[in-house]
Amino acid sequence: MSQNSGMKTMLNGIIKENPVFVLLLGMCPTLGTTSSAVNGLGMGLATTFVLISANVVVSLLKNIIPDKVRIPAFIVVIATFVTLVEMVMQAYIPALYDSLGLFIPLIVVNCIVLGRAEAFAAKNTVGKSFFDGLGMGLGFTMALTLLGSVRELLGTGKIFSFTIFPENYGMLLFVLAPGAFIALAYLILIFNKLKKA
Amino acid sequence: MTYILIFISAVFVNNIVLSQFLGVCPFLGVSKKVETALGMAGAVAFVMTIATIFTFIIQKSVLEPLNITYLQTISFILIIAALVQMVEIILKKICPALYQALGVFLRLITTNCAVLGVAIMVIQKDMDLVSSVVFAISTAIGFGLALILFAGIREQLNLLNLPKAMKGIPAALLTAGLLAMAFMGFAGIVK
Amino acid sequence: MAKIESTFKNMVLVLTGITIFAAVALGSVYSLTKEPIAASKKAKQENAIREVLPEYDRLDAEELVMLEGFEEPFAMYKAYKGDVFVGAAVQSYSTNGFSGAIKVMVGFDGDGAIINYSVLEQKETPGLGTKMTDWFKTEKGNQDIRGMKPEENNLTVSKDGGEVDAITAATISSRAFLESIQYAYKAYAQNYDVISGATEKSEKLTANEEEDQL
Amino acid sequence: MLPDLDQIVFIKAMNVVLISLLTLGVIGAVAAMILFVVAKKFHVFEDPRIDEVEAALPAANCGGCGFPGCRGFADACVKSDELGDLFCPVGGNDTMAKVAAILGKTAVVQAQKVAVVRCDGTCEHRPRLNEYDGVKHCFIAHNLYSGETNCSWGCLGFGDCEISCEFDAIKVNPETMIPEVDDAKCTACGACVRACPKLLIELRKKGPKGKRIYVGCRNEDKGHITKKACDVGCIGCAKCFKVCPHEAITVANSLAFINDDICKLCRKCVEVCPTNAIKEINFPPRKPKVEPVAETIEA
Amino acid sequence: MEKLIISPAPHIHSGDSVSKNMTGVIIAMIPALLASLYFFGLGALIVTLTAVAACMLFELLIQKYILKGPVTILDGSAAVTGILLAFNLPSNLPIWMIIVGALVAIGVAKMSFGGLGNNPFNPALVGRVFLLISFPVDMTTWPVVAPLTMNYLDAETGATVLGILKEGSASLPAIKDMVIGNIPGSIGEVSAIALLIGLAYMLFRKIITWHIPVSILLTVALFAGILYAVDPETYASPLVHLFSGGLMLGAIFMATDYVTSPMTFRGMWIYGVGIGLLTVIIRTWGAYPEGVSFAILIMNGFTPLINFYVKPKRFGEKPNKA
Amino acid sequence: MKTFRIGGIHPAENKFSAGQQIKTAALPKQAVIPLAHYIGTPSEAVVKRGDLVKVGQLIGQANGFISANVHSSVSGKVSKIDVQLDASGYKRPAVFIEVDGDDWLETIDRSRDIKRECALSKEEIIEKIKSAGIVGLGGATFPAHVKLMPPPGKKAGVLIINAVECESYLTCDHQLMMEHGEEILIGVTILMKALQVERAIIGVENNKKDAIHHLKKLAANLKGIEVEALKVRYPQGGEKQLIDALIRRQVPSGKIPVEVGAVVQNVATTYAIYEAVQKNKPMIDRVMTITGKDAPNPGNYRVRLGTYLSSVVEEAGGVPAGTGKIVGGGPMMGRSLMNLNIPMAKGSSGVVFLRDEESIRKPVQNCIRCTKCVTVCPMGLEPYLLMAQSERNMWPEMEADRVMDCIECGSCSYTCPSNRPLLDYIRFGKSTVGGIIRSRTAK
Ligand SMILES: Cc1cc2nc3c(=O)[nH]c(=O)nc-3n(C[C@H](O)[C@H](O)[C@H](O)COP(=O)(O)O)c2cc1C
Ligand SMILES: Cc1cc2nc3c(=O)[nH]c(=O)nc-3n(C[C@H](O)[C@H](O)[C@H](O)COP(=O)(O)O)c2cc1C
Ligand SMILES: Cc1cc2nc3c(=O)[nH]c(=O)nc-3n(C[C@H](O)[C@H](O)[C@H](O)COP(=O)(O)O)c2cc1C
Ligand SMILES: Cc1cc2nc3c(=O)[nH]c(=O)nc-3n(C[C@H](O)[C@H](O)[C@H](O)CO)c2cc1C
Ligand code: SF4
Ligand code: SF4
Ligand code: SF4
Ligand code: SF4
Ligand code: FES
Repeated sequence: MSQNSGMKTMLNGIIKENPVFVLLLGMCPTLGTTSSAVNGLGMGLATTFVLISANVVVSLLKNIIPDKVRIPAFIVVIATFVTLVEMVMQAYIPALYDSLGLFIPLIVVNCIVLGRAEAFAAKNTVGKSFFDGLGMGLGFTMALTLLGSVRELLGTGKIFSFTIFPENYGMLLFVLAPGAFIALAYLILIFNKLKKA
Repeated sequence: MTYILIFISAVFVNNIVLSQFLGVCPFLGVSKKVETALGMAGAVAFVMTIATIFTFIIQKSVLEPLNITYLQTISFILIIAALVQMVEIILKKICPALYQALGVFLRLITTNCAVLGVAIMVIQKDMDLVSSVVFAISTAIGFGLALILFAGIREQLNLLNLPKAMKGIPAALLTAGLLAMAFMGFAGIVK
Repeated sequence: MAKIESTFKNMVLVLTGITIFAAVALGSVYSLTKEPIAASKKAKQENAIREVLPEYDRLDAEELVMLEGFEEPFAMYKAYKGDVFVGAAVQSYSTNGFSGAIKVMVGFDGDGAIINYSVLEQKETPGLGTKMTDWFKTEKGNQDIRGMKPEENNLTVSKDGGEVDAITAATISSRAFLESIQYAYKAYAQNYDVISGATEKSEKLTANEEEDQL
Repeated sequence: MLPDLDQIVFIKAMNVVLISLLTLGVIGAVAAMILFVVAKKFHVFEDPRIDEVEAALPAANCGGCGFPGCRGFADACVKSDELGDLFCPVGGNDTMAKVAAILGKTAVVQAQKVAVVRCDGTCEHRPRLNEYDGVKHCFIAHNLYSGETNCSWGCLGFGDCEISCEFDAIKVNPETMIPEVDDAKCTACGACVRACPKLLIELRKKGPKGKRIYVGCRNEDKGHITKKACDVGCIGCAKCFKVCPHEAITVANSLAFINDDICKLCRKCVEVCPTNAIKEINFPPRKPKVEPVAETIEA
Repeated sequence: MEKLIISPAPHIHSGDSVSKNMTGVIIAMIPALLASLYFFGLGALIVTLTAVAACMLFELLIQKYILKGPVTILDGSAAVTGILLAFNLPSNLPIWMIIVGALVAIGVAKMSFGGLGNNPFNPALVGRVFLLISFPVDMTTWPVVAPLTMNYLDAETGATVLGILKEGSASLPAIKDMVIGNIPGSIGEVSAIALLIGLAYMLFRKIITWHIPVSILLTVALFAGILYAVDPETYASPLVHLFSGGLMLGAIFMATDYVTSPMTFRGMWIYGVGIGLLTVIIRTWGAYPEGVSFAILIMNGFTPLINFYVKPKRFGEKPNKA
Repeated sequence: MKTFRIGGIHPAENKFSAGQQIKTAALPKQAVIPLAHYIGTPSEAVVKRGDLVKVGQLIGQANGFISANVHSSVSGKVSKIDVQLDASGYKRPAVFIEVDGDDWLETIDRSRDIKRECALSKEEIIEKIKSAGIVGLGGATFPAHVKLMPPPGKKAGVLIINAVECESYLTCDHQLMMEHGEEILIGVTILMKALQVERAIIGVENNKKDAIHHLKKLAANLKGIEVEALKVRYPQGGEKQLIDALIRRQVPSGKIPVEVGAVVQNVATTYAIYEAVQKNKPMIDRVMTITGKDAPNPGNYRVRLGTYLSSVVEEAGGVPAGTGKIVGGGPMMGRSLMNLNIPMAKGSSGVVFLRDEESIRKPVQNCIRCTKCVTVCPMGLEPYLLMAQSERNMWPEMEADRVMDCIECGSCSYTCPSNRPLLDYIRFGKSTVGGIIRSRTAK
C-alpha cells in the first residue's frame, strides 16, 4: 500500500469524515470530557490508541471470524484494549485517569470504535485499517481538544491552563454541561461552513 | 425515602443525558419523533434495568470473590450485548413496527454508554441491589424524560423554518444545551 | 483467504479463541500493572501527607479513629523527624458538599494549628466549589486557614459568624470544607493530647479493633 | 453462592489468566445459550434478498417507482414473480439489471424518459390580467381560480413542480414564469407530474441525444379562445396532423398531441405550426425560417 | 385599479399585528420601569437602556449580516426581550455582562432558531440564566433600595427576600414593602403592584389571556400554603412567596411569552401549574434561592409536548344537552 | 344573549346598505343561466338552440341526487348552450337566452297577495320545492329539498331558520325580513309541515333589532315559532355554530345537522320556498346586496338569475374608483372576482367593493404562536399547526388534527397578527386530505 493512500485514509478521518463534527459519533466523551483542553486531549489519545489497536486486530482477524459472531468478537477485542488502557493509565498517569473517570471504560461503547471496526477494518487490509484508526483517532482527538480549548477559554479564560484573559471574565457556564452542548453546536456549525467553503 | 431521593436525583438533578453526558448518541439520533422516542425510552429502560441486575450479580458473585474486578468492563459489555440482541429478536417478533422505527438504534443500545455507565456507576457508588435497580430505573426514566422532551421540541422545530446552517444537529445540540441549562435549576435539590 | 463459514463449530471456536486471547492479554497486563497501580495509589496518599506536613522522615502506621456519630473512621498519620513529633495528618470528610462528599487531608502541628491541607476528592462545581483546593491557602482577606487553631479560632464562614471568608458564591462548599477540617481536628484532638502540651510520643488512645484484621 | 474457603485458596493458587478465561468463558457460554434459545423461539423470517435489492437501489426514496420508498420497491421486486413493469426511474436500466441479477429474474428494458412542460405561456406570450395575492403555490391558486391570465389551462408559475423535484432538475425561470427542465439532472421520477395541478408535465422519451419534439400546450379551448389568451397556444388547426408523414400526431378537443413512440423527429410539424406551439429540443439551430404566410384559425 | 386583485377568502383582516402586541407589552411594563427607576435610580436606567439597545443591535446585525433576511427590529420583540432581560438583572451589573446577556438572549436563544416565533426557550430568561450561572457573584449581589440614587456600580448591597429565606441571616421585610417594591431585587421584579397594573392593562387590551398568570400564582399560593400549614417554622408563608422574587414578573410577563407557552387554554393550565410547582420546589429545596426563571425554562421545554398532546376542545366534543 | 360556544370574531360590520328598500333590477338583454351549481352535479339542459322559453320554464333538469332544476329567468330565444366563465375563471355550461319582453308561465301567481293557507301534504310540498329548483341561498346552494328528507333512521326535531347574516357588508336577508316577514313566516310553517316538526327557531343577530322586533310581532300568534336574538359574532351563520347557539347541541365531526335533530334553512331560502309552494314560482331571481365603503348607492337588488353582474353594478352606480378587489359574496367567505362579466347565479348574495389599500395582503411574518387563531377557531382546531403541516405535506397528521372539520370561515386568517395565510394552506390540506380519504373509502 502506498504512502499516499495511507495519508488519504488518515485525512479522511480528520476532515471529511470527522467522527465528531461529521459522523456525530462518540458524543458522550466528546461532551463529557472536554471541560478542559488537557482532558480532551487525554481522552482523544486514549481513544486513538484503542481505535488503532482494535482496527488492526479486527482487520487481522476479519477472515477467521464468522459473520454471525462478528459483533461479539469485535466487542471482546475492543473491551480488551480498553481495559488495557484503563490499567496502564491507572498505573502511570493516575491524575488523568481520575479526571476522565467513568469515561475510560466507556470507550468500549464509544460508537466510533465499533463503528470503524465494523465499517472499515472488517473490510480492509491491516495497513489501511491502521491509518483509518489513526485518522479517526486524530480527528477525534482534534475535535475533543478543540472543544476542550474553547470551553476552557470561554469558561475560565485559559487554554491548557495558560491564562489568556482574567478568570473574572470567564463564563462559568461553558465549563458546565449546558456549555458543552452549546459550544459543540456552534463548532459543528462553523465546521460545516468551513467544509463547504 | 432514600429511594425517592435516588429517583429525584437520577431523573432531574443528575439527569443522565443533560448533566452526566451518557447516552448522548441515541439522545440525538432517536429524537426526531415523539413516538419513536417513546419506544426508545422503553427499550432503554428495559435493557438498563435488566442489565444492571445481571451485571450487579456477576460483579458481586463472580468478579469480586474471584478478585478479578479488572474483567468488569469486558464482562459487563458482553452481558449487555447479549441482552440487547435478545430484546432485538423479541421485538422483531412482537412489534415489528417499533422494530422498524428503532432500526439501527436498537443495535446501538449495545453501544449506548448509558447502559454500561449505569452498570458501572452502581458498582462505583457501592449501592445494594435494590438501590441499584431503583437507580437504573430512575436513570432510564431520566433518559426517557430528556429524550421525549427533546423529541417534542425537535418535532416543533421541524414545523418551523430554521436558518439553513442551524438545521439538524446544530439546532438539536443547541436545544439540548438550553434544556440542560434549564435543568440546572434542579441543582442542589438532592446532593 | 476465504472467509470462514458461520457454522456452529466455527463460531464457538473463534469466540473461544478470541476470549482466550483477551483473557491472556488482560491477565498478564493485570499482573504487570497491579504493583504500579497500588504504588501510585500509595504515592498519592503519601504525597498528600507530605504536602500537609512539614518535612519528616518517619511516619507511624495508619491509625483509624472512630468519632461518635460517624460511620466511617478517620485515618491519622503521625510524622516524626528523627524522634521529634512534627505533626499529624488526618484524612477527613464531609458529606455536605454541594454535590456530594468532600475528602481532605489536613495537617496539624503539635499545638493543634493547621499546617496545610489538601483536597483528596470532591465533586463540586468547577469554577465554584472546586476553588476550595486553593482558596483556603491563599493569603487574601480572611481566606487563609493555615496557622489557625480550630480550638481557638471559629472555623466557620463569616456569614455564620465565623472567621473565614467563604468562597464567593459557594458558601455550601465552604461550609462543608470547614466542617471536614473541624472533624479532622476533633479526630486529632480526641486521639492526641495536644492541648496538654504533650509533644512526646503518646500511646494510642483508641486501638481500633478492626484495624488488626485489615 | 460464594465458593467456600478451601476453594478460594485453591483458586488463588491458579493462574490469574485461567480464572479470567473461565469467567469470561462461562459468561459467554451462558449468554450464547440464552440467545440461541431466544433466537429459536422468536424467529422471524425475512427474505435476505430484500436487503440485497435495497442495497442495489439508489436510495433516493423518491417514490418514482410508485412504492413507498426504496425498501417498499425492493420488497415488491422480491415478492413479484416477474419484474414486468416494476421500474426504478432514478436508477434506470442499469439498476434494474442489477436487481434482476440478484433475483434471477429478467428486467424489461425501458426507454429513458425526461419531463417536459407543455406550456410556453411566458409573460411575453400571455398577458397577465389580474394579480394573484394568495399563497404562491400552484395548487392553492389552482383551487381558487384559473390563473392570472386568460388561459385556464396554462402554467401558473408558482413552482409546485420545482418544490416536488428531489433532484433539482426543474426550475421556474423567474423571467418567463415557466419551469425549465435540466435534462442532465432529470431522472424521470415523475414527482413533478404528480405535483402539477394543471397536469402540464409529461414524461416523454428522451430521444437520441436528447432530441425531442412535443406540443408545448395543453389548452383544449376552441382555437379563437386560445388565440386570445396566448400567442403560442395550440389552436387545434391540425396542420401538423396533416403534414406528419408518420401519423404520430392526433388532434382532439382543439389540441394536438405527438406520440413519442411513433414520432421520428423529422421536424416537419414544427415548421407548419402557425403559433409555434410545437417545441423542438436539442436540435441544431435551423436556418432562418420563413414566416408562415397567413394564419387560418379554425373555430 | 390597474389589475383586480385575486386572493382566497377572507378578504379582510383584523389589523392586529406583531408590533401592536409588542408595543402593548412595552406599555404594560412602564409602571414597573418607573417603580424601578424610583427605587434603584440611575443604575436601573443604565441597565435597561443598555439591554434594550444591545438586544436591538444584535438582532439588527444578525438579521442583516448573518441571516441576510428581512430586518424586523421595529416589530418590538427585541425591545421587549431587552427590557425583560434588564428587569431580571441587578441594577448594578457591569455593562459588559449585560451585553453578553443580550448576545446570548438574542443571538443564541432567538436568532439561532430563526428569530421571532421559532425559539423554543424564552430568550430573556436564557440570557438571564446564562448570566446567573456564569457570573454567580455579580448576579446575586443586589443593591439595596435607595430612591432616586445616582449610584451605579458602587451601590450598597443587601440580601433579597428569598436570599434571606435561604440563608436565614436576617429578618424578612414587611409584606407591604414587598408589594410596593421597597426591597432589594432585580430591576423589574420588586414592585408587585406595578406589575399587576401591567397585567390589568394587557388583559384589557387582550394581549394575553388570564390563564397563565392566574394558574401560576394560584399554584404557588396553594402549594406554599400547604407547606406553610404543615410546618410554618421551616417554610415561608404563601404571601411571602407570592410577593417576593421574580414570581410576579415571571408569571405576568415571561411565562406569558407567546412563543414559548402552550397554544391551548388547557395546555396553559398545565404549564402554569408546572411553573408554580417547580418554582416553590426550587425555592424551597434547591440551591438557587429563586426558581421562577428555571421553572419557566423547564416548562418551556415541556411546551411542545403539551401542544402535542393537549388539543383544544374540538367542536362536537362538548356534551350535548338533551 | 345566546351565541355559539367556541371561538368567533367580530369584524367591523360595515352594513352600509342596511335599510335600503329592495329595488328590482332592470331586465337584462341577454341572460346566461348557469347549469352548474356550486355544489353537486350540473343539471342537464332540456332546451336547444333556437327554442323559445318563458319566464319560469324548466331549462335544466336536475341530474342526480345532489342537483337542482334550473328555470329560465327571462323570456326569449335560446341563442346557444355553451360554456361561460364562472367566478373562478373556469368554464361552466350555461344556457344563453336573448331576452324579448317578460312573458311568464301562466301557472305562476304574480300577484302581490299573500297566500296563507297551504293544503298540500308533506310529499307534495317537497316535490314542489324540488321541481322549483330551490337551493340554499345561504351560500352553499345545497338543494333545499334534500334537507327535507332526512336519511332513514334520523328524525328532525327542530327547524332552524338562519337569519343571522353574520358576514359584514351584506344586508339582503335583513331587508328581506323587513319587507317580506309575513311570507317568510308562512314559509316556515310550510317547512315545519314538510319536516313534521312542532318547533322552529329563527336565529337573528342582535344588530338587526328592527327585524327581530318585526318578526317577533308577526310570530306572536303562530304556534311553535320562536325568534331568538343572538349576540353578534362571526361565523354564527355557519349552521353548526347556529345550531350550537340556539339549541346547545354540537353536530359531531363529519355528521350532518339531523344527527342532532336539526334542519337549517336560510331565510331567503324560506322565502323562495314560500313563493314556490304558494305561488308556483320557481327559483328565477334572488335579492343581493351591492355595497362597499365607496359604493355610490349601496343597496339591495332583486336580480334575475343570469344577469351579468356588470349590468347590475352599472345600475347601482358602477364600480367606484380606487377599487382593488371585487368580492362576490361577503368579505369573509366570498370569492374575489376577476371581472364582472359573470352571470348572477343562485348563490350570489352580494358584490362588495374593497379599496385598493384593503385589498392587498400585508407581508407574512413567522407565526409568533400567539394562540389567537386557536382561540377564534369556531371548530376548535389549531390553524397555525394545520398550516405548518400543510406546508410540509404532512397529510396523515393533518387528518389526525381534524382538518376536515374546518368550515373555511376564515376567522383564523382574519385574526392572525402575523398576517399568515392560514386558511389558504388549510384549504390546500383539506382538499388533499379529502382526496386521500375518498380514495381510501373507495377501495
Ligand atoms: C450549577 C450550580 C452549581 C453550584 N455549585 C456550587 C458549588 O460547587 N459549591 C457551592 O457551595 N455552591 C454551589 N452552588 C450553589 C449556589 O451558588 C448557592 O447559591 C451558594 O452556594 C450559596 O450562596 P452564596 O455563597 O452566594 O452565599 C451551585 C449552584 C448551581 C446552580
Ligand atoms: C362560516 C360560514 C358562515 C355562514 N354564514 C351564513 C349566514 O350568515 N347566513 C346564512 O344564511 N348562511 C350562512 N352560512 C351557510 C350556512 O352554514 C348554511 O349553509 C345555511 O344556513 C343553510 O341554509 P340554506 O341551505 O338555506 O342556505 C354560513 C356558512 C359558513 C360555513
Ligand atoms: C355530500 C353532502 C350530503 C348532504 N346530505 C344531507 C342530507 O342528507 N340531509 C341534510 O339535511 N343535509 C345534507 N347536507 C347538507 C349540509 O348539512 C349543509 O346543510 C349544506 O352543505 C349547506 O351548508 P353550509 O352552507 O353551511 O355549507 C349534505 C351536504 C353535503 C355536502
Ligand atoms: C405577552 C408577551 C410576553 C413576552 N415575554 C417575553 C419574555 O419573557 N422574554 C422575551 O425574550 N421576550 C418576550 N416577549 C417578546 C417576544 O415574544 C420574544 O422576543 C420572542 O420569544 C422571540 O421569539 C413577549 C411578548 C409578549 C407579547
Ligand atoms: S423534473 Fe420531474 S421527473 Fe424529472 S427528476 Fe424532477 S421531479 Fe422527477
Ligand atoms: S408546470 Fe405546473 S406545477 Fe409547475 S409551475 Fe407550472 S402550474 Fe405550477
Ligand atoms: S377557517 Fe377553519 S381553521 Fe380557520 S378558524 Fe375557520 S374553521 Fe378554524
Ligand atoms: S394567529 Fe397567527 S401568529 Fe398567532 S398563533 Fe395563529 S398563526 Fe401564529
Ligand atoms: S458515545 Fe455515548 S451513546 Fe454514543
